[in-house]
Amino acid sequence: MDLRYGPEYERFRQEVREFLAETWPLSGEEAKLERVQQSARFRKRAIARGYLARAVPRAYGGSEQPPDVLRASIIREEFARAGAPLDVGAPAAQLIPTLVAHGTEEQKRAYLPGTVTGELLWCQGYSEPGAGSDLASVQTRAELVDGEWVIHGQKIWTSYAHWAEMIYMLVRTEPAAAGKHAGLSYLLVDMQQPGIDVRPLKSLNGDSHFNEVFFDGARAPADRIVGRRGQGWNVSRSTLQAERNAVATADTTLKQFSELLELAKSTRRNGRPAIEDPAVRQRLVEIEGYVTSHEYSSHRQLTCAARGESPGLIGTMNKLVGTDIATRMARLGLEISAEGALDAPYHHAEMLTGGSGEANPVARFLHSLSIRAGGGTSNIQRNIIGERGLGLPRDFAVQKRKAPA
Amino acid sequence: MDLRYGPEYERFRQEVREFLAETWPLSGEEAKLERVQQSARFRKRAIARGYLARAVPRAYGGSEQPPDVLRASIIREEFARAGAPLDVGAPAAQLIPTLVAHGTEEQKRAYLPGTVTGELLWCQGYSEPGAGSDLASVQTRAELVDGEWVIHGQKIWTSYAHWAEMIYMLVRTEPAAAGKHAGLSYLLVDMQQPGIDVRPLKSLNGDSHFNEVFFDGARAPADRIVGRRGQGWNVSRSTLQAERNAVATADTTLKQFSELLELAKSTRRNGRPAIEDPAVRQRLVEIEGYVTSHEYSSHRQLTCAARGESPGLIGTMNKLVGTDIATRMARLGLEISAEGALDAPYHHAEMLTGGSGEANPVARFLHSLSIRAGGGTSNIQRNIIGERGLGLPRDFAVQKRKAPA
Amino acid sequence: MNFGLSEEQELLQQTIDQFLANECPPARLHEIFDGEEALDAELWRGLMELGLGGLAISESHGGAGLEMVDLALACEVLGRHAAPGPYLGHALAGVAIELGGSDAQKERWLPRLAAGDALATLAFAEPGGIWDPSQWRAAVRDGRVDGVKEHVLGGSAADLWIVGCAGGDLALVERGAEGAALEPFDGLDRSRRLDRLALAGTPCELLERGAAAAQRVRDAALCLLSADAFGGASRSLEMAVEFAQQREQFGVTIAHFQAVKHQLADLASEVEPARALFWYAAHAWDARPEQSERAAALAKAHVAERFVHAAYETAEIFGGIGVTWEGDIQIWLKRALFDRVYFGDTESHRERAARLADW
Amino acid sequence: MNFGLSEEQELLQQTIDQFLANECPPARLHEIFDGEEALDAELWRGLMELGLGGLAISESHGGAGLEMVDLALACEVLGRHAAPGPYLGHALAGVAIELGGSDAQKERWLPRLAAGDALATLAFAEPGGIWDPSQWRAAVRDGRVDGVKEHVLGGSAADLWIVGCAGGDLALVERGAEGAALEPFDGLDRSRRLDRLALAGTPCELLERGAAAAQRVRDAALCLLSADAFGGASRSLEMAVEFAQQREQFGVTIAHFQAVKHQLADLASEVEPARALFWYAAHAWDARPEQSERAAALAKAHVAERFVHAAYETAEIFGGIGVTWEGDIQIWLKRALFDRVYFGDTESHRERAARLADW
Repeated sequence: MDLRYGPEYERFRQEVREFLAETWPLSGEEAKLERVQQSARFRKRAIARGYLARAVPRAYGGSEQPPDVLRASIIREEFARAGAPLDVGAPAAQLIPTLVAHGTEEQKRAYLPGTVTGELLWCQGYSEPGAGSDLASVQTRAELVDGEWVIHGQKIWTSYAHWAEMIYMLVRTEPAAAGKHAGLSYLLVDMQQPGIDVRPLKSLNGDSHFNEVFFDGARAPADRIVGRRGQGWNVSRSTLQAERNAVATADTTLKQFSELLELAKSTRRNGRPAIEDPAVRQRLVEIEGYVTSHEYSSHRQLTCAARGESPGLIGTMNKLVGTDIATRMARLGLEISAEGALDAPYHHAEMLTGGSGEANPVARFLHSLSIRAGGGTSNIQRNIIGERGLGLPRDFAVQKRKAPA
Repeated sequence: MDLRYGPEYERFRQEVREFLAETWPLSGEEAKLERVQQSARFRKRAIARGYLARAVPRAYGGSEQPPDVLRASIIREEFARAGAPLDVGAPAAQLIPTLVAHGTEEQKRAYLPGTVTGELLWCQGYSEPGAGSDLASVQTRAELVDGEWVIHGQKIWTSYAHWAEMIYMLVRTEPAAAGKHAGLSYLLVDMQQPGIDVRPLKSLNGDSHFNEVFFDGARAPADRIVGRRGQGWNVSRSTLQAERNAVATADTTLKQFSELLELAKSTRRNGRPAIEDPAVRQRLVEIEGYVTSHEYSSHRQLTCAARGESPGLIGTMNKLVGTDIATRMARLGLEISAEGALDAPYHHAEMLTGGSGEANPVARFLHSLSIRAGGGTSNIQRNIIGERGLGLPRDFAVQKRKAPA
Repeated sequence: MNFGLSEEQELLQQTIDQFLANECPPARLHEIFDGEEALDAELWRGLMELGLGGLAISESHGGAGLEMVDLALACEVLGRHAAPGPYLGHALAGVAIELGGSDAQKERWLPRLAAGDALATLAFAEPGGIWDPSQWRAAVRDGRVDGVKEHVLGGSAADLWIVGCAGGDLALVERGAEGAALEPFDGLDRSRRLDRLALAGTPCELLERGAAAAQRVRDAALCLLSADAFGGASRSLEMAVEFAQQREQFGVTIAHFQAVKHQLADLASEVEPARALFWYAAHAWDARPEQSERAAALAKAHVAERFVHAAYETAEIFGGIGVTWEGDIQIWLKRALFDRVYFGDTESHRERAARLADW
Repeated sequence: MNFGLSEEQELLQQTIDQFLANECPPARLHEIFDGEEALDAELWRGLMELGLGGLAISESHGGAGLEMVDLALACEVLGRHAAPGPYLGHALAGVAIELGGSDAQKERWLPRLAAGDALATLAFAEPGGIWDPSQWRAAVRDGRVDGVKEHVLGGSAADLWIVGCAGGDLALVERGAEGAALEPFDGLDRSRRLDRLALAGTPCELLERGAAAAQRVRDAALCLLSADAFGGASRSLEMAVEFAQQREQFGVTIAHFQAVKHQLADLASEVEPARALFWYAAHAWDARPEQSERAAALAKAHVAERFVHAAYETAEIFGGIGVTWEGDIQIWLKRALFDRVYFGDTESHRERAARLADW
């Protein structure tokens, strides 16, 4: 057992650091470019060195490196430390392996190079109103009319729809197919066209990071289907699978814990710092027990990934554990802030979803609900842990659904 | 809103107090009798005054009083204060209304008078091994042979079986009946006979307050069925219904809270009484919020009962709320006692189940599990609250059971 | 022994409930929540026309002469509907004048408060989270007051502020008085707007027995906040139950999922017993003064926690819509956070309750 | 970077697991738990024959020369099986002598401990819940020790006690030494028998560097207790899962009930992440001494709490059988309560962890 990376990897880390010192932040004229453009230029250079887009073939703009989770982890650590752009995040991150696995040669050449640098911005059209955790109950339909897909329907919780150029989405193309998983297709659609209307949804924190997207006769060429027509469910599942196999990190949790600690040190209660209150101390260390368990579990999973082993039970529970810790921290932050909860946190909210600024405990508390709601509710996570992790049987309700209607 | 009982009731309370002052404890020769005999003599006098067995007709040894929950409540309060025997408790308490409602004239005359005074001791034969919350899955069978019921099978969690004279039990008399609720009968059986073997079950606290009872050809006369043959399920349900309609009291909860408080005052931690630890104080008052909510809710229910109104939602949740509070208190007691948890609490356990002696926090903690396990698990309680209280649909699993097999 | 509501009390609740269902349905509530107005005058007028202004004001001064229990029952319904506006402050100002005012002060103000002709509110809190009358610092000298009061509910809409002063005194300060400056506070719960009130040499009039009344008024505030919180918590639970019975996933309503059913059952057992706790706190204020201070602290702490928990869990059951601004539950969740800390947070009241029991 | 087990470590765990599955199945465990014997000699001999006596003792003294991580992995398996006996005390005594003994002391004792020819244990606690070396009061003068030590694990079976003394010193006291009186303690967890050891003018020999070693030995104890607790917690979870898959109610196994499934999933997410926490604490003891004290306190507090929770929840899922003496889970539940307070309770270690971080 050794938490050090070993000499070979430490040399690699050094190499990454040197690259970053030279390359980021951009300088001169390039430093005046927009953030997206700066990131794209930087990513191209990092890809050329084999640091980013490691699983994407060179032919499509990637660096085509052999899998090495330790190198990947060092890259993540060092890039994060330098504040440099990492590989593009969700939702483009889920599209990339799907395109690599299921895209046509033309699709790969057309979309991957821009996607991996972040120049081509995507949003994801899976969720629909009323569907919630039941992702397969897609109502949005696409019909082939004169060699083009014509799309009608509505998507919701679509992050970045207001600035994305394209959307990858699930649409129902064979309404007659038996069972709700059948008859879906995975389609790539331009966002800038008359048949698409994007309406921002304001979060309870006052910021707008997701949208409703209305499709009323929007169009896409016939060859924009990824994978086979009617096989969209499996195509999208392979994406989710890739996502699930990604190594979880406890970075966010650790960052929030240090914020909470800072809050406890800087907030005065009864004439002394809150952190001197014995009740607060007990709760902080209690939470730290969860935080560090989560942190070291991510090292365990990294090791498993490096060895090509399954992480087992722990691999099913990252989401639930992470959100539960976030709620515990948010809850204690709320208590420490006391009267601060009367204050509007709305101007602090953006930084929780990518912006910068000081963490506000009330915004954090409200935002903890968004974390819980996103990417599968806690009950879905409990089903996954129970069924895949512990080998328990499926629910009756879901079994009922699976019976032919 | 008035928590006082009003002048009429205060006169009644005075009358009860005077009766108790004269009557309890017994004196002279009677004070030397065994506890059961003392209680029986006292109960006879209290019944004669209309204080006990109020719902049982005079013809069968009761006092046949009009329903009056406030008088009943005053009686309970004053008898408890004087340490005097109240109406017989479980399991005889559940038998009494069943016999009154469903018994034959002979059964009522034979059993009720001794039962209401506590001279005739009963145990209850409902649970069977492996049945758990599924009470209707009775396997113990009784066959009519030469005018007698011959019983084979096993009951479990039978409190007091080691000293009861009789058992009231559910047996399967019509094995061919469709559905597991059909074909059960409610039978009264003598415990002192060769075909019955009682084996005590030791609790995790080391005390023995329940038993396994094995029936191997035990016999009962044909006329010992209460209600109609094959209708035992409904007969036993009416008992449970009566139990559910009884007004819940928070007496036990209040008593345990005052013990917990005493523990916090008398236990030293870090050189001072535990109750001066800010974390302990916070938790104590948090628990007190639940305790007093429960207490005043019982006043609310008493008022509803006095008015003949349904208590609504709150009426479905007494068991769950009571056990959850008990677990909270047990848990804090455990923490306060710290190293005390290394000590064997086994010699303190009896007092938790009727004996006397000082409360031990570890015994209390272990016993809190028995409270949770007894009389329907928390999950069954949640089903009841969800379905009867909130009007939610039944589970699929249970629906499945109800479908014809 | 009668620990239940009278027919009159049930009718009172029904009347307010019906009024708010008609006049402040969620769509209207969102408008007010999002709007810039400090006070929705129409809704306020409606509440006053129902007679809510004088519920606990004596009949001789134009009120209904009811008790704290009745006021609490009214606040429960306001909490159910997350009713916007400074009712809490207005009702408590009436209580303060009833308890602490001279005959002249009562005659001058109570009939106007009861009729809704004047809007009054409390200015109790001082910077640093100071709610306790014994710690107030605003100084009165020669009929003028200097100090800063925070979190004044409906401060900018009020005609009269009851200002907590050093020594636990209470002073009347009228709108427009010299040296009184209001600054709107950008608050979390936009249904209950707060202002900061700075007073510099502002003319005021001390209540005759203000120092004796202030603690009682604080206890009354705790009773009413716990009532508001109970109303909000029980409505949150109802919203969750309604949603679960109507929302379908995997071909059935989610109420069919045992996990959801049990979450709702657990939530119900957290919330429903608390009803009796706020009743008791209000009843103790009316009839058991020796227990009132502690009962009010205990109830405020306990019920507000239940409200936060219920609103949070309900938002989670709602899923996506639960975390949007356009969803309803966000308004209740923010009301819960307000109730949790207004007039002092849970932890401070629990510590007070421990001290009051001599622990 | 390698935060996983080696093949040797997995084999070590499998070997102990197999041994205990054969030699200490639940029926045998109940016998020992209920029996009057202070030590089950056969089981002890078996563990010693496996080489557990010298796992962390250097090879030059007849041990396997492994690290704290390996010792912790062994203790995890012992906790899984709720293995009876004083292994914890024996292993820690070896650690104490390795760390603090002179060459002569090591040569005299370590080979015998490694081979299982002598049983050694720690006598650290003093009346009043005093576990911290800095607070010990047992006094050594002229090679004789006076004092009272409590909760000595396997005290009456041991040939050698390592006695904590004033100033944090450690003294060797041999069985049968003059003035040493043992009194069996009637303990909750009958799988780990405790004794009270009174010493009056008892001949002793100080470890050469005992004062330097004592805190490290305490930290080692916390690592091993957290390992034991993790083993117990994960076995509790397994028992609950097995039970749910086999127990039928209403015609299906209770694992079909979503409420049960979710309880198990929640329990799993409480327990499983803690594995990495006890690994880390043991690894820090071996390789990151500057973090070791705090990591050990944090792990002990956290994992022991998870064990109590897991055993309690499992007992509840078991229903009736969960609250009987003949059921298995009661033994694990009591082991959990032992682990929670042995070498100091959760609250005291959390407070230490806060202090050690300069909070």
